Amino acid sequence: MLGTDAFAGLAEAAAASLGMPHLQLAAVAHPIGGIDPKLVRAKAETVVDRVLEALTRDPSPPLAASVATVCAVAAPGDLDAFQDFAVAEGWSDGLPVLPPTEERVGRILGRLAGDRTEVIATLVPRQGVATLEAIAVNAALAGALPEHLPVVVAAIRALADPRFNLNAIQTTTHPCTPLLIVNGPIAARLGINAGANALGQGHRANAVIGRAVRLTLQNVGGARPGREDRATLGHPGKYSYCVAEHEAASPWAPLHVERGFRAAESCVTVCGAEAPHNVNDHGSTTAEALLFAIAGTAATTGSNNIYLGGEPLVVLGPEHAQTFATGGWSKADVKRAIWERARVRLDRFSPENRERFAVIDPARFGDRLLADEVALCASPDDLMVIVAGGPGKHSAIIPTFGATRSVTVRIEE
Amino acid sequence: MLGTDAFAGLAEAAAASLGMPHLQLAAVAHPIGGIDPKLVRAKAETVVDRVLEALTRDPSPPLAASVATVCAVAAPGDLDAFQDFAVAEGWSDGLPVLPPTEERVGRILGRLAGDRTEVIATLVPRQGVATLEAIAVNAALAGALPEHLPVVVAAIRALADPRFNLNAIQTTTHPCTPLLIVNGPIAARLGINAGANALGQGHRANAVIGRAVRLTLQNVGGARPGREDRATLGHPGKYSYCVAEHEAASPWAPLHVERGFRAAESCVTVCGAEAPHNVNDHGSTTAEALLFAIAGTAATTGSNNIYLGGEPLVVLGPEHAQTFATGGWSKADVKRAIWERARVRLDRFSPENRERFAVIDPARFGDRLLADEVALCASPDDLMVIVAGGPGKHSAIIPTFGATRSVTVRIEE
Amino acid sequence: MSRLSVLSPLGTAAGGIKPLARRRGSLRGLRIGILDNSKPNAEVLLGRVAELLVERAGAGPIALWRKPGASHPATVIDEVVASSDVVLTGSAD
Amino acid sequence: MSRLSVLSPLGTAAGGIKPLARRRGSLRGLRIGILDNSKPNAEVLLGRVAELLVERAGAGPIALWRKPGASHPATVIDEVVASSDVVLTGSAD
Repeated sequence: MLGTDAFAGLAEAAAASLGMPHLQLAAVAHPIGGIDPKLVRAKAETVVDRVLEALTRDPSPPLAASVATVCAVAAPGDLDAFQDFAVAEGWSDGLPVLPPTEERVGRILGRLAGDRTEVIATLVPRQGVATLEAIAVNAALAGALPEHLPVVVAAIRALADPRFNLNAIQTTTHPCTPLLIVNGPIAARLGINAGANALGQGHRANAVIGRAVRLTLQNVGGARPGREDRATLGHPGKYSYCVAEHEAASPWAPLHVERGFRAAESCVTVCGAEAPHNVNDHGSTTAEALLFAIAGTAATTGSNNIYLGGEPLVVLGPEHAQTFATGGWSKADVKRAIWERARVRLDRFSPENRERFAVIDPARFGDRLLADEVALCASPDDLMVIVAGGPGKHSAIIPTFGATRSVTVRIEE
Repeated sequence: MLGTDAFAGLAEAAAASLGMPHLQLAAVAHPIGGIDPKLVRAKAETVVDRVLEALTRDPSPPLAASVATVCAVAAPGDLDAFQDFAVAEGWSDGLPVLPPTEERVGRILGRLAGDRTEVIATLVPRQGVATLEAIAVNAALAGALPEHLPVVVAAIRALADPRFNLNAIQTTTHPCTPLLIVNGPIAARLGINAGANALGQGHRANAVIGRAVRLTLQNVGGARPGREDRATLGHPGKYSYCVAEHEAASPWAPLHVERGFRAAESCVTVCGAEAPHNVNDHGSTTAEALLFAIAGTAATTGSNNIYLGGEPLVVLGPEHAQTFATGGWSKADVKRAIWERARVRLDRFSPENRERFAVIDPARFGDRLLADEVALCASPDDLMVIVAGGPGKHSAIIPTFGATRSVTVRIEE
Repeated sequence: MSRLSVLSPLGTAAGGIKPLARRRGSLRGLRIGILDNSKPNAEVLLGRVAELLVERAGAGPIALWRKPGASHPATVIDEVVASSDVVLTGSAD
Repeated sequence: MSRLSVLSPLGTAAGGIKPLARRRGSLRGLRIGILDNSKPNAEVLLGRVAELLVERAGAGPIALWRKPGASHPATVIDEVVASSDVVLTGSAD
């Protein structure tokens, strides 16, 4: 296995998680991409002896893998000292955590305590076993309450669906993290904010549910920032990223109903998402006019969607949604119109990127004129549209990782 | 004073903070903007009697304003019950907070304890008095350590600079919050992350410094989400948004040196910032080529900068920065080239927005052809460029609120 | 349950109560100033209210000022005050 | 200082240790498979290393497969394994 020194930790973690911690890595100096191919060929010279050795000499047998269990650990009783401990152990995201004592974890598990060893998912890259108990320990750290656990568990189940491609989301250099979209009656019951500042702070349910999922991914899944989690820059949604759809303010069927669930069912949808890109439009008063600002925010040359497809998310503020509805537009009309307008001319991409994606995706980038346009994703149906937010004339475009599909699951209570 | 019912709370808070809680508000049904002017004229009919009364009858004299001091409050001793209490009091952002006991606040103040009543700033919209002690109480809630306090205090000082326009940032519907950029030796000393996942989670210094500033703005400044803080959607940087410039990985002078400070001085810069918009470019190997993806991410019709100017921020990942440096480009070259390329044709704006901004900013939007282009801000010098992040081929564009200037101040230790 | 003494993070709010101008019993003949906050349609609402005050209460004449942008403080306050008996303005959207 | 018993949030990691294929002492005449992860320049590095193994250790022939994208699992693993004695591949950037 070849790689660069900057990514050696991730490569070793990936090999170990596949049961091959003794697979040998031959590393060249970072980077390989973005430099002249001549320099890359020179780097091959620096590593060939190492490759030759790895291929001709049996490695030492590894020690038995150290297996962590949900075991009790002695920690400082003082609250400030406990923060230092949690940071040193790598359990924290840097913000205060609450001690996951047996008693607090038991309270969060509630009537599920008897099923605490039930396996909800196995989380990559570490192949960590997300039992109900392991999830509840992370929920306890995050500050979650017992009623939040079913949403967190459903989200973990959704993240492990192969369509989500969790391994890529956990380890990519791209700035993405699961955004949780909650639909159905549970949102109001738990006070999950769908209104003003819905993507910001101030509501405990959003804050602790999103954070419990992130800490589970970091601790059980083994995506430690700067180690297996290779994000170049990341984004602040990696602390917590959870929103409810504002179903009452939406003129259309909510997301989970679009996907075949009943309105009265509660569901969570996970998307491997960038931070929101704002759409400011105070001036437009018709659906046609509003398209300009939305399409002109979605059609960029920097998001992964335009290169790799996937499902970009449009979060319409209730007033913008109402402008479409007043014009008589269905949600499908909105998706098609945005898809038709959110396009980038080929001459807005660098020659190297045009050449690269003509190979990877010839249908969209190959054999075309420079004045031809590329749509922001493969089809109008791939666009996701939800309604959220408070008063005001703002919406948001949330690009995704591209090589991922959102997954909706029912929340079992 | 006229307004809409959705914004009545903000209008009343603004009047109260100016010492006029008895100024009367005449409210029409939300919204006024984004609808047919004929409907707006009809709304005038619904409110004229109320206006007439307010202008011809003296209001009752108000009660003496209730003045909150940094006073001791009895709170639950149990840690979980304390979380409920902090949420109910509106002190929290929804994530766990640590109890601001006299002892913990005293420890954070350290040798500044004797100056605890020193006024650092008066924070709008509440006209809250940010003494050293009040800031330290919020730092204690946020989980900050004594060594973090000087950065938080410097940021609060910067936010109160009139150029920052804090009242607008605190109360706007736009999704923005102060991003803190830390420069100088203090960043490494405190472990403020400038490397991999620099805008994400995982480093205590970034997490708690950014959060201490946000809680101070919310609690002392009185920007309560959904009340005075009118963000339609907000963004997750409102939990915490703090980064260090990766000076060692930058080919150029760091931000504070650009602004006249010595490299050995430690500074914090505050910007009223959106969440980051990713720039993915794995393919381009030259400075010229890299411009395509950066300019094509920055030039949108949804950000406030293109309408209102201000200082959009470009965060170059170290590998992208190196690509510019290898081409021999200075930071000024990068700014000018991005500014020349990051443009939007006038026909990409809706007719209403073209008409509106032709009045507000005739130099950029007025009397021009539809094929003419508008630059993303007023001049190349208004672009901010810093270097941050770990390995990988990603950078970020961070649009700002527009009607705000970033402010850099020295951190006094 | 045990109690803990903590410090309030709210601090102190500055400023006292300012007196408002005395109202006159009628608007007849009073000069109406409009300070448009430059939000979309603000001028429409404020202008129409002023027209109605002229029609119904005999107020007038009407004069209009505009803030340079909704997010900036008005720079013309002194001029507005000197030239008006009553002022209509707007807050937020 | 008082101690508190807490539960570890790490849980258990699945899976044991798998044996690796026995190495042969020399690469002479062995078929080299390249599995390109489709990251930029990955094929350049892997291809050059393979050429050097041919030059220096008498290995060969060389065959190339490509993953559909860096972020997707390879679908050709069985074919690569059947057609190669040793395989070079890359991880991450």
